[in-house]
Amino acid sequence: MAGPLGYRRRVPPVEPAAPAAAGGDASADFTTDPSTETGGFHVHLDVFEGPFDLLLGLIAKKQLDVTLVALAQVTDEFIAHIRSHGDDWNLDQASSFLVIAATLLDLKVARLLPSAEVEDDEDLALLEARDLLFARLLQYRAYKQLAALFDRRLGEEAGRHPRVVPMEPAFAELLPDVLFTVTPEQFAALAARAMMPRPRPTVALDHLHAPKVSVREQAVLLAERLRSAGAATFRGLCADADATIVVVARFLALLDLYREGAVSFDQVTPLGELHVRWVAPDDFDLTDAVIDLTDPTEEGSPDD
Amino acid sequence: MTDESTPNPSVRAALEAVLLVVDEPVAEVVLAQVVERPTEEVAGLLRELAAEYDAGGRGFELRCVAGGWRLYTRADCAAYVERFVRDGQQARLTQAALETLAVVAYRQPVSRSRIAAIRGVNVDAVMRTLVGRGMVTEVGTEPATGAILYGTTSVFLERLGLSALEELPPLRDYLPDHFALDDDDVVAAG
Amino acid sequence: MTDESTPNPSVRAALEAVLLVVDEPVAEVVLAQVVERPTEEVAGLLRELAAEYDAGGRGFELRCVAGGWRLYTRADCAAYVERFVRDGQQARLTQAALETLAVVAYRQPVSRSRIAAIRGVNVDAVMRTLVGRGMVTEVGTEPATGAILYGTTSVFLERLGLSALEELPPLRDYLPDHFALDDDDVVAAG
Repeated sequence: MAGPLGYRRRVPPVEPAAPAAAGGDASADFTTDPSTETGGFHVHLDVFEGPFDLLLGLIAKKQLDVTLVALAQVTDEFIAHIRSHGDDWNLDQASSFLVIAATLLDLKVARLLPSAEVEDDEDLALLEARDLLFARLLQYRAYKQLAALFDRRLGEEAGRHPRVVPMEPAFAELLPDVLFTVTPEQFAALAARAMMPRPRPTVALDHLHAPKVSVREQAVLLAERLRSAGAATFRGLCADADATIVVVARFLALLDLYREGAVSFDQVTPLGELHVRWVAPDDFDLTDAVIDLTDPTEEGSPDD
Repeated sequence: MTDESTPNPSVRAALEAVLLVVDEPVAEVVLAQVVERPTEEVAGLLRELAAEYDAGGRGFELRCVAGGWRLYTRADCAAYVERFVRDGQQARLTQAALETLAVVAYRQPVSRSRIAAIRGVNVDAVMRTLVGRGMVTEVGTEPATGAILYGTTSVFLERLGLSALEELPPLRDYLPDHFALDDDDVVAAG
Repeated sequence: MTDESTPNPSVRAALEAVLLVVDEPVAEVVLAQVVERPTEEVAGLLRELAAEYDAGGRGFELRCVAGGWRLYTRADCAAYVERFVRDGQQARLTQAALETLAVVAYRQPVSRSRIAAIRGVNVDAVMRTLVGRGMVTEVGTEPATGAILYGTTSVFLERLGLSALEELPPLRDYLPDHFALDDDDVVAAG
């Protein structure tokens, strides 16, 4: 899969001429992309920061007010946007877009079937989801407008320079000793903050509320088991996995071991039992191999 | 000029003198102590001075930001001033950073996951930028989850030219009248 | 205010703005270059301003000393300024000064330009303050460029309650894991 994707915004701190951000102007985001390196529809959409941003952009483009009706009307384009990305999604982004796409579809269906009555809890839940989406969109729009206000104010303030001038010598002599109200630890934290380089593009995993699982560690574990048992089924190897993420990590670990020529796979029928055999030469040095193993849960992106 | 019945000129002058040597915003109460006058009187004098500089078309202005008073160059003189202070080109904040900053400003103390819910996107990298630039800082942790809570700093106030958070326009001005859900509902659901 | 026939107010304002931010006397000819006016005109305006501040009973005055112009506090306000300074208000370092000091502490010996690169802002005034407060001192020059290198003093250690620089907590403990912070990184990024 291609590297971290387009969608995850180009992260440089300087934004090329930040588009006017008031809700009504969001179409500017959509129609004009300042840095069209490769050209095409795809690139245009990359300027959107998340599904709400896109929704507002689509609504503004159609010159509609933000209403439930407008939301229903832009559903197709929203979904077209998701399609247009093809495989170019990272998991995090895709899921947030899909959740909203699903809600939009409900909304559209509800409009196409005007006689639909609220009959059961499921319908009620749909209605609630729809209203919630609407409310969240309005809320997002409010913050977007405030962001524009902040931008304006920051721009205005940048032209004002405070007086920062060392004390006239006659007074400087009177200055009391510098009083440190910080501890060495706070001082170090301050230094760290002051020296922190401009953030680089990274894929953050903080939003994954699952514990971090190291593919590296799982590889070591599996290698030990397979070395002694000779062969095992994937199911058997995962019998003691207490979370899906561990299963995923073990699967990735097996792929890595396969790449290193340490294991072979055997699967009689599609989706059938996966048999894993330890085929590494006796002098196979796991530590050498393992060091090279990719470890998406620590460094890479989850969708690598 | 020892006429005790009109001491204002000299209190005013004393304030101007002190303001000339401060290197960060100074609270009215501190200035009041220094010139030995009631805080209200000093506050009034400061406002008068500020108005006087404005009316006189001076190249500097007196402003109340981040809870205190400080002299600044006037914005329309920026071109000249910047020939002297090539103060690091303050890189503009990205749209993402501005939106995130807006959420922090209005929702503080707030966790990253809550901001992410409002913006519909992950905000980790952007939060690092804001923290690195001193606009946002950690202010505590959520008792229930242990999540780090963030708030804005006095640098934020200063950069926006605000004297206090209360000067931010009310969020509800930006929401439709019929916005029935209360904010917490919306956020909690996110 | 685009009336070209009466540009004086704005030149005057530009001069005032520049004078507010300079921290050492500036020659008339330099000011003239900055505001793009003949030196004689600028000299006249400066004298007018100085007279105006005097007549207006301002707390500051504009004086020409050592061949340059600079704003000073007025002598008869000295008592107030002294009180303010002694009051301990100034005993604390500003956030900007603290951050700059932190960079010096961890990067010494280091030049001003390097600190400025790291902090993203001009640090000349702040460095002068730190040197003036005895927290930072010149420790040598960079062989290649001749730039002055700075380091922290024993006063700094004492105030922070440390007996040696080695006792400063390791910086990496305070950086996010993924910031493999080496010197070059920092400088390049700054």
